[in-house]
Amino acid sequence: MSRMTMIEAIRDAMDVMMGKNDDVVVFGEDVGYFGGVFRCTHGLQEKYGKNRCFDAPINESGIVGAAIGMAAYGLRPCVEVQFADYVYPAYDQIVSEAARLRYRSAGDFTAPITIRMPTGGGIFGGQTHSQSPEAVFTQVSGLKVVVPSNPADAKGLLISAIEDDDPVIYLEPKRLYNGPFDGHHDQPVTPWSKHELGEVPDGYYNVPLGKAKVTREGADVTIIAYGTMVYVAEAAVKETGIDAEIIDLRCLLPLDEETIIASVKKTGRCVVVHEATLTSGFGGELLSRVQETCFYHLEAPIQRVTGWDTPYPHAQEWAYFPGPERVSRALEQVMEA
Amino acid sequence: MSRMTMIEAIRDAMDVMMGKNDDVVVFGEDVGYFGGVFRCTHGLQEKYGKNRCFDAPINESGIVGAAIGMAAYGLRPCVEVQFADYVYPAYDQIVSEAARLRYRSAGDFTAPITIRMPTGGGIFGGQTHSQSPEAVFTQVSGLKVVVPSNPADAKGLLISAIEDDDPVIYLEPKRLYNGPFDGHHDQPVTPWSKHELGEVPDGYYNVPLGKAKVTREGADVTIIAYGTMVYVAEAAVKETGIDAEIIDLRCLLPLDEETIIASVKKTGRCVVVHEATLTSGFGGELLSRVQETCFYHLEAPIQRVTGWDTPYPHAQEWAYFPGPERVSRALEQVMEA
Amino acid sequence: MSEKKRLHLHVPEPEFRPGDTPDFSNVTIPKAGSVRRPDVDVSPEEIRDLAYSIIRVLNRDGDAVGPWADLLSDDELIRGLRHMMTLRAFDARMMMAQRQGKTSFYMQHLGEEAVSTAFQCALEKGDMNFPTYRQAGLLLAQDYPMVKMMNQIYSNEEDPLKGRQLPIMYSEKEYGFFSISGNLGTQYIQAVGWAMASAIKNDTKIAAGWIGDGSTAESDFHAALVFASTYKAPVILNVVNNQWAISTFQGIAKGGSGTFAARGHGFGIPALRVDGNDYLAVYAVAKWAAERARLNLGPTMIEYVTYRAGGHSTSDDPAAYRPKEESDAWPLGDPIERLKLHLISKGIWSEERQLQTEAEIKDTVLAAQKEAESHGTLHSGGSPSTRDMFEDVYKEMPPHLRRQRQEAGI
Amino acid sequence: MSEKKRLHLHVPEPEFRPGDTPDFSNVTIPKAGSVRRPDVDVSPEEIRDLAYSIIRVLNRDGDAVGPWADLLSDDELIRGLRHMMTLRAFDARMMMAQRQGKTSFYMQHLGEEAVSTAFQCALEKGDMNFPTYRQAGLLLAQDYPMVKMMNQIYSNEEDPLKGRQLPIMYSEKEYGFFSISGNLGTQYIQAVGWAMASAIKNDTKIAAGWIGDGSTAESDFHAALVFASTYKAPVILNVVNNQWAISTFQGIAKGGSGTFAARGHGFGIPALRVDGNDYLAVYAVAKWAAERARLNLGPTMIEYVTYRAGGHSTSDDPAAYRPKEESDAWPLGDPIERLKLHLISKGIWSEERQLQTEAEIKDTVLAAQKEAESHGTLHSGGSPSTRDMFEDVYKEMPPHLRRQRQEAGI
Ligand SMILES: Cc1ncc(C[n+]2csc(CCOP(=O)(O)OP(=O)(O)O)c2C)c(N)n1
Ligand SMILES: Cc1ncc(C[n+]2csc(CCOP(=O)(O)OP(=O)(O)O)c2C)c(N)n1
Ligand SMILES: [Mg+2]
Ligand SMILES: [Mg+2]
Repeated sequence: MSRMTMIEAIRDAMDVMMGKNDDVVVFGEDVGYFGGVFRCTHGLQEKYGKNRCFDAPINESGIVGAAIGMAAYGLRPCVEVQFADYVYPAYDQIVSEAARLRYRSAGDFTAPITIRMPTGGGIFGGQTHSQSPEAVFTQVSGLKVVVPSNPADAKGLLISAIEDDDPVIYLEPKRLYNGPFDGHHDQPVTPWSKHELGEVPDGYYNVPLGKAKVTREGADVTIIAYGTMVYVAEAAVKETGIDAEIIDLRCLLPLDEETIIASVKKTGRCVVVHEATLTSGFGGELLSRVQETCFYHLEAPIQRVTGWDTPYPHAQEWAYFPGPERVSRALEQVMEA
Repeated sequence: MSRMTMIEAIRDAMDVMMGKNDDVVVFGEDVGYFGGVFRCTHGLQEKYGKNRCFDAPINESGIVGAAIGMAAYGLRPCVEVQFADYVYPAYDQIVSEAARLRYRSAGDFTAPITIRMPTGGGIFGGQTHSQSPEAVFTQVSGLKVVVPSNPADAKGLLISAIEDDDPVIYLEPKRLYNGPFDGHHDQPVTPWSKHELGEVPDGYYNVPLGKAKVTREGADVTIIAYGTMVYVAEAAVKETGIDAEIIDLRCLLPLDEETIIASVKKTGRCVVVHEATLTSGFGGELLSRVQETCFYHLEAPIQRVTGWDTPYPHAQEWAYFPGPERVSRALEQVMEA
Repeated sequence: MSEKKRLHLHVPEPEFRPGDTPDFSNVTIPKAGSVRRPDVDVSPEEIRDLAYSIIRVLNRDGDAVGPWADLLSDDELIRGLRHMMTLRAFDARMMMAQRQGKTSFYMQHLGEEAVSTAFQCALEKGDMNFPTYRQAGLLLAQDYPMVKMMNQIYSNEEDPLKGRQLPIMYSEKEYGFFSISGNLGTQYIQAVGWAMASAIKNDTKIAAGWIGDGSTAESDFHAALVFASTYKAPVILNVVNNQWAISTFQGIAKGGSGTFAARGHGFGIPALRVDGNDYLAVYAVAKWAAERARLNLGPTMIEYVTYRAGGHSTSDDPAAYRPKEESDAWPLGDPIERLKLHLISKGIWSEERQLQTEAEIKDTVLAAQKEAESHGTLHSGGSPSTRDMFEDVYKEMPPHLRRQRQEAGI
Repeated sequence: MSEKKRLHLHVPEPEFRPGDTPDFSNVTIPKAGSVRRPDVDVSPEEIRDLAYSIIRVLNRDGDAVGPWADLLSDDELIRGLRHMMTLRAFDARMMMAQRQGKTSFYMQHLGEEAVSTAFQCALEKGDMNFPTYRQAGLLLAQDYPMVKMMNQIYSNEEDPLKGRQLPIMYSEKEYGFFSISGNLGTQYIQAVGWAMASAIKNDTKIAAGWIGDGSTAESDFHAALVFASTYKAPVILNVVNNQWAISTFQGIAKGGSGTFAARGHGFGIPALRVDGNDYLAVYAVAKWAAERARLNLGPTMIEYVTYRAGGHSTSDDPAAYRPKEESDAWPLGDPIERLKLHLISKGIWSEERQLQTEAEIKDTVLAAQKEAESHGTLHSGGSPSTRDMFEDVYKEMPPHLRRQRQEAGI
């Protein structure tokens, strides 16, 4: 066990996998000599050489497209897109190529690639450094979509992603890189070094894709969350005193419906929380699945607490971010209903 | 009034707008001399000249990017993407640029562009000529998303789209180009020339964006559909004899919640139908809105009938396509529940 | 400041439209044998002119001349002719099958048969092509079983791609043939990535990317050239300039650059332009580029100047946008006729053998077709299982797909 | 077939890394005045060499020499110096403001001041720039109110962009300054589209696209060149090669092509390479390109050779990836120093006036800052309304946003 930030845990996962398997290569903008703008790949080039970890030209489609070609050859590329906000130029390669290669070739070729990218707001990054585009990936059959919320999971999930034989979108909530952030932006954040979830097992281990984690057991209402929102939900629960069960999804696709259904059937109430915009956000899918499977157990309408349907503004960041107050209000409403 | 196919109605809308406003320009792959692979722009170059209607290089990002620049200058480009399946290379320009330009510049610049594209399956087009990617647009704040289901609407909605001061994604269900298709692929389709909805007003008129149409009034269950699925829903209603109300959305974003809510509050039951894949499809948003607003009126779980979560297969097209049988089954289940 | 001039938009137009009489006499075609053959380690700057010329080997009399000639044995040449004839016969049958409703769609190679068949002979086992939909010759030149191709075209019960893909979107790893996408341009950068992987692993295999004239306009073309240029990937970047992209003439993609090969110059990538209807020239140039790649000298761009004599696909009728006579007027002739003439002038072939071989190939194609049809065609006979629709989305089927399959009752 | 060689991956590296002593003595810098000035209607093929050279006007002694000299009056030159000094002073204050927490982020122009300030002087009212985040000189060279820029940087109550945008992502239609995106490369093709629109409307206005060396790798760069080349759009395609893209040296984007300007060659677009730290040279070349565009002669590509002397942004410390001494060792000198020397050698300027002007500019900047701060800074004082967060998503607010605004209680 070592104490690690989420950045270190992510780096450690790549380090472990590069050490274990020569076919793992890492590249992306600024990831080589410098080690990434968030330093997630720091030291990997020095350790594994320029053949295995290198700087890429600023062309996200090229980064993913080249990774697909490498994967077709037999490698396992783990590439970085500098911010999730910059993944759109690669969207065609991801949707039309990586996600469908196994299907359209009947398994003749596959694309075991991992695409890492920092996601979410809370750092005054404005609309081009704050987005949460997970739903444009969860709509794509053939992809897996992962969002870790702490260093231990981050490492185990990234190892699973790199080992996975299908393409994985790995979204890193950048507001959690250095410590769990609960939305109280005016209060200091506990660094991971002082937080129990900063305790990361050494060496190889994995956290399976498709398994959610109940981070708090509760009887009255189920909160479905992932990434930063897990801590926002915790804060809201503490502040309202409502006995909520919190589910940290960890993996959005495939989804751990079993855990969700068991919880909602128990509590009879549900609040879905994410930072992305409301309309056609992943919350719509979560709400739908719960409604479809737990309808007769529901005692109140399921609520969604999400970012507003606007681009992510710079100065109004905290009016945009769905913080504990909004989650608390939803919890109270759901309990009253 | 004239009898028109949907192709002719779409062409007529562009013709009317090009005639009315010199700033309307039309371009895209093969749209110039030849008039488009579906012939939607046939004759426009001859009538308005190469300056106003021309062939573009095969670069969807370039087509949309150039259109944005033209719109910033003051034109109203109406561009064609040859198939919705090929829109992904333009996704960045649409999401990061067109949709946000007004917001980020506080109205200093705007992007009044219309992006037309044929969508949906049913023509044995395989995975690259069959997709329904509407949900990757409905998630984008700043866009409007339109799906017409008949010639008269198609013309009026396209005129509204071109006149709209915001970017509009205009999805043309290609299976409806020549006649209403109800999913009974083994039966002949009535051509628009023999169908009352093929009756199209001459000259200028518009159908406002954001207003749904109740195409069949009913008391027992609300079917929310758009595009091809409107006719599939009609067939299912006829075959089951269930007294369903059918809503043709016409515009997905902004959504006509009022019409939806009024209907579901009346019927107490709801089935959402679309051809796109289930997970994170637009149906999830529709289901969620209904659940959020009509929870206490619901007598049964809302059901979704959609394409499966796989790429659109070629030979198994009719096993993939959500036809009247599947809609009927859902209607019966919802009525029984 | 010069006086203000009104601007106007320039929209390039092809020289001939329906109703015009095509006349290509103003197109300069260099004489066969006239373009030099540089060493493979030449610096790109020294051969800039080769991107504006056309490398040709076969002259009008059917003789192979100049520095790019004499690389193939008599046997290889006869095999080449057979490959092209097979491709043409295969196309003819499948065009007809499509018209008969046995499949939904087909795309033929008429007039472009030399490009893919000759190119493949310059590769070695283990190398990988990233083809578009118009390079089936890469398979046929390896004597790939035609019946398997037809099974795919018919989406029948033996379709190796299980009915999922559009006809002709083959995938054959064993034959160095990457799964065809249908999305234009995407595979070009993938070819570069594959080649980079080979270099990363200190392997000896090389890759070849394929793209059409129209599709060079796609943005992934740029991605490919940037990556290939930066990492000196062992890849051959093929541009098949068949003059048309559906109804759009090559000028819309090419713009003001004299040729497509010239695109390589902005990247320091050596670029050659070759007569795509000259089997010997295609082979020679491909071989040159392959050698460069194998010697770790980096990428080469090749533009094949050819002509799409047929429609774009079975959905297209070119009479709507170009003169019917244009394909006959095309100055580079027919690749099969030209190679046949060469073999005859070499004294190793005759009109009789040609006819005999044609008949023989026709029989083989017919036999394959018969066999394929015994496994079904798109709308009748054996077809892939609908269960297969849910397979291979992921390596292991996740619960939601299992549930959907159940719901589908299959 | 040559014997099988093991392949290996080529990953370009900058010459110097932290710890190395930078030495640019091997970089060939053409003598000022040595590059010819062709007529604007020259054919691109005739000036290929200009993409591999560097057009320079100011020599070491501060004299303006050669065919690109003598386009600016004394007054214009002095104005140019003031523009550059203003930009540098503005940057210095805003860098400090960011360190003081008055804003979240800032990006400076240190060492690159000549590029945008001189370029703007070659444009006319009505022309449109599509800038990146490092061309604020386009505004300052028009004496744009600094306080308005600062209001945007501070996201205060007077921010013209209502707090929505990252600092420095200005938008000023009236000043021919298109809304900055933050997504690299996207605006390059938009510039071409704008220019096409001007041509479609038979207008006289031209557009200018801007992109960094690193961002030329983006795919939209290709889209821009394809469209510009095909439709001969009246656009100037600017590439600011400041040697670095965050921590990545220009070699990763440039690959095997000798220069970025050379990218134009694949498209038949005339390409010039210019000393970006030479105010006179930048102006002269921009003027040449603008004239081409206005005469409907089509696009021109210009590569500005300069050096990013500061960090990429306030989030970046270049000491981690390049020697600290590198910026001093950079052979093209400082643009302000060079123009100052020229003015002095012309006898129209002096060290005293320089100091005096510096002080005066500093006062103006401080006064503007004071005024801006009276309207608030990011975390204190006046700030844009949260209601504004819901405006301008659409022209008219749709019902769902109205409801959300209500829910937000604002
Ligand atoms: C991304 C994308 N855009 C558009 C299309 C539609 N389309 C299919 S083939 C084609 C023309 C391609 O022409 P070219 O590259 O010259 O190849 P050729 O057909 O001549 O071999 C077009 C526009 C597509 N398949 N993919
Ligand atoms: C599409 C996209 N990818 C990545 C980034 C992150 N990013 C911001 S600036 C930058 C480097 C750009 O370098 P260059 O083009 O040389 O411009 P310079 O900063 O030197 O002026 C990168 C990678 C981005 N903003 N957009
Ligand atoms: Mg072509
Ligand atoms: Mg730079």
